[in-house]
Amino acid sequence: MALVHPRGPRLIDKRIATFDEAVADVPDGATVHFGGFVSPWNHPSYLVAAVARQGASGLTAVATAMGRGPARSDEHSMWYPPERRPTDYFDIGLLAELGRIRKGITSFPVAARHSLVYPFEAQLARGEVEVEVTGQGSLAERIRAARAGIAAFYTPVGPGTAVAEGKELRDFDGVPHVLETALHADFALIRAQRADRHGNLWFRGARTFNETMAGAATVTVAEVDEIVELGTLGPEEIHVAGVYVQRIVERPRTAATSWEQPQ
Amino acid sequence: MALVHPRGPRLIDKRIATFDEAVADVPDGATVHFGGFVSPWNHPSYLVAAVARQGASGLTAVATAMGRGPARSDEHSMWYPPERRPTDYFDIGLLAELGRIRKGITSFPVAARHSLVYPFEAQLARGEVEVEVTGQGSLAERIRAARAGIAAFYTPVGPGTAVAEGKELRDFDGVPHVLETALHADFALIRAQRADRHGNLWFRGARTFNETMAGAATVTVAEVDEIVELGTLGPEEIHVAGVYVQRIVERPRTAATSWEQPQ
Amino acid sequence: MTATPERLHPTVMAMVVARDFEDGQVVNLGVGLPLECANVLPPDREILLHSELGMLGYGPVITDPELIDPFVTIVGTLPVTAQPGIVFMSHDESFAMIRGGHLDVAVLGGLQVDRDGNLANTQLEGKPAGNLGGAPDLAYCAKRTVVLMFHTTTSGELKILEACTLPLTAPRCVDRIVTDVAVMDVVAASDDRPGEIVLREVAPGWTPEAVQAITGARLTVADDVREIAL
Amino acid sequence: MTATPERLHPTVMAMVVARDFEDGQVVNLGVGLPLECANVLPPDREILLHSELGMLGYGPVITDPELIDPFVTIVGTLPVTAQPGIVFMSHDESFAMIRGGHLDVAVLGGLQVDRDGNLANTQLEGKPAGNLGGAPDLAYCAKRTVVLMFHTTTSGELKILEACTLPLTAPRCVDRIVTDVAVMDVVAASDDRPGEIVLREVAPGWTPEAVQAITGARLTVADDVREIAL
Repeated sequence: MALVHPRGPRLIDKRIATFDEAVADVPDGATVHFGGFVSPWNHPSYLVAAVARQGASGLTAVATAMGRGPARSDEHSMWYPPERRPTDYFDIGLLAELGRIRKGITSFPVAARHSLVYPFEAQLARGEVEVEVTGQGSLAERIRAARAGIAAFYTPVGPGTAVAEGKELRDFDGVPHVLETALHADFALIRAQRADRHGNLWFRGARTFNETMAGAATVTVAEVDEIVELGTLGPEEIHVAGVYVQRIVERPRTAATSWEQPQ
Repeated sequence: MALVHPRGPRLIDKRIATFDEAVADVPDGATVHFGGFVSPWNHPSYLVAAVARQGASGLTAVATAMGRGPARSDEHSMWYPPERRPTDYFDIGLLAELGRIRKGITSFPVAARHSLVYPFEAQLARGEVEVEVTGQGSLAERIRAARAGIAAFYTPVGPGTAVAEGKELRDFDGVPHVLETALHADFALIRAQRADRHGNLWFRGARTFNETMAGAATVTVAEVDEIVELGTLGPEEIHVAGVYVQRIVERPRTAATSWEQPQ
Repeated sequence: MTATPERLHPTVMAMVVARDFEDGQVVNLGVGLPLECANVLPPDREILLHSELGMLGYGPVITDPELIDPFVTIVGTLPVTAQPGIVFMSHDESFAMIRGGHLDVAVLGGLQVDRDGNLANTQLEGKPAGNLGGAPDLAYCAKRTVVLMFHTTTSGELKILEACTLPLTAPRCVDRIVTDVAVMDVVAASDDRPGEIVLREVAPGWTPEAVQAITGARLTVADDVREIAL
Repeated sequence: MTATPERLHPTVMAMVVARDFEDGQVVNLGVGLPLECANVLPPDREILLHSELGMLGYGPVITDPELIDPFVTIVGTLPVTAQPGIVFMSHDESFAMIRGGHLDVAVLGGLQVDRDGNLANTQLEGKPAGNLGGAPDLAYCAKRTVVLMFHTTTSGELKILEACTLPLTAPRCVDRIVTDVAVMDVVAASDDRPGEIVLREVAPGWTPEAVQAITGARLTVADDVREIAL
């Protein structure tokens, strides 16, 4: 004896046909987690480009770095000869350059050299944007806390430095700790290598913030190299369970050459 | 040009020949994390038996459940005909029965039925042992915090119930939270299916506390079904990095039939 | 004097709960009665069943020893089916999932529930301590908490009360109570009125009055109260 | 007046640091100079190199495009070798590993270090904000923190000071300073005496006095101070 659903079963299918659809509802003023670590191979380039086309502005961007922008995007793969550098790397410097970012919460707000100035940094110097600089460990843990339902935690990293200013300090075993709070977002835009229709994800290489941010937002969208049949990803090898992912979009077989091409 | 080490290189090799050696230095009064979830397939049976033979007492045992003890150990695999039930399942009820446990920190301190009484429970009723009953989520997070260098965290689970008594409460977004602290151990005794000489671990099935406890103790010892060549476990499929594991021991090919057999 | 009407069979009780799962929902089933839901779900529906051990996407309990995979078990070491897309994880991740609000429904057993939605289900009488297990996290953090239990104890004691007398598992967490005689919703207290338990459905042959007679909390009978149907 | 003695080549500086790694240690190398250590380690030694991105067990930087795996890169998207036993993980797990005290050594670059072992290495002059990156966690939580840097800036400004003037990355965290002219240990302050910097080794041709002359903190010269040797 088993229940038969009157409407017939509706299978779980998180595939979205286009990147434009996948981010259509990102509102102005949203807080957005951007995954990856400044590499064409782990950054959600097509989602970033789609947000740029969509036009949402006043964003609070949570990311490792605030990006170099289109003019310098191929610096990330300088070790490849020019003809092998990806043409479809769009980092969040694009959104900064377009003036869509109001605030950055990040570990790398500026270029690492005196001689370089990236878009967000230029705006910051002019006082047009806000920044909250957070060490990467605390940033990672704050995002993980959002996924994990932890409101706040005490870390030993921060006391005695500027990041602890204005925050609560407390000693545990004689060591000062600082209270850091969960960092939830409206959207998390991440990149993975494989997904199935349940939204289960598998990654190649270091998983950076792509794994950390999954589930730390109301809506998590994964840009993936390949969507595979359900059951192809083994139960022991899935890195992110599908419950943390609301939408998946497959990257095009032919690389884009401009962020303005609808995808 | 490269440095040549005067002594010649010493490879990382965490393999220990016997379970008895692997737990020889567990002192009286130690706090010990015991992994698994009351199953012959995920409990570190041989490590439990070795601790029993070694004789350490006054232990604080951190575990999901406090065990049934040798008399009832095959209840866990009742769905198999008797001839297929493992003969080498030794749960921590053995240590309780031998009077080695002074305190339990656990989610399941007692038998689930009125009609059953397990060793730890009997001692508890007689006032011979202490217990700290913690919901499993907070217990898991407290252990994870120990591995992750987080001193304490605020969880929404607990306020309004006995577990929050005497603990600090604080509202976040109008919701009461309770402060829970990291739970570190001297030893973590866990079970995995595969390991390599670096101590990298791979698990079959739900990873329970076995993954959570790895690295949450000064010394983590993993009992494994099989030790494989370095490089056999792929970089994306390793569940626990070897840095969290100090010792690995392979289970015998022939199952023990008594905890008293040296292994 | 009329004969006492029959109570629902546990399988039917589980079906009453499972009836309301929506396709694609993530559901955790407690041990005992709640787990019965796993066995009555149609095989072609995708409801993702979550186990605290660190597993998401299991199916019915397996009884044939030849079909058992001993690595696919839930609380109580019960062997279950691995459905396509099943994922394994650690205990800490499993509870991050619960506490982070990623579960749609938790179905739990109950010893007592009261009109504020407080739940007591861990402390057996006469035991020196309670088995909290994962119940506090599940009851408090799932988007919806359903208690599936017999309406009264085997000795006839009341379990649905004005206020729980046993130690609480979690406060103000229960949304629905399904028993062998009724389906009830707990409406949370607000600033201007106390919590209440609304009687939605009664088992065949049962009247609201008969249900009230074995209930320790005053029930509000819904205007559209009806007979339980699957 | 004698000619200024030569300073060590960056490769040799890295070798001075790598010389002291023990077999099996877990080491994180910062960008720039510290990363050079990856290239001077003998291939038959097992030192596990950790990257904040979520990687443990990488080897030398790869420059031949034909040998590059673009999924095996470190900070700066630099391609590196995957050694046997390499493990990938998430950023949160990577920092759990750092903060939890599971790293033996962090080798970091420095803008300023002072006699209390305070480190400043994130705020470039003229920039509107600093790049903290993973440095605060690494500097504070590794069991041993080594700063590998040039002894003075390119314009000759002092970097080893009585007290840092730039914003701190982490307080009281530096154990050893290796520069192009010297090897120094920071001895932490205790209740009855302030922190001090002990000069252990000097580059060939350098005297303790010559090192002191380009150092902004008073150096304690070790009784057994000697010439740097590999």
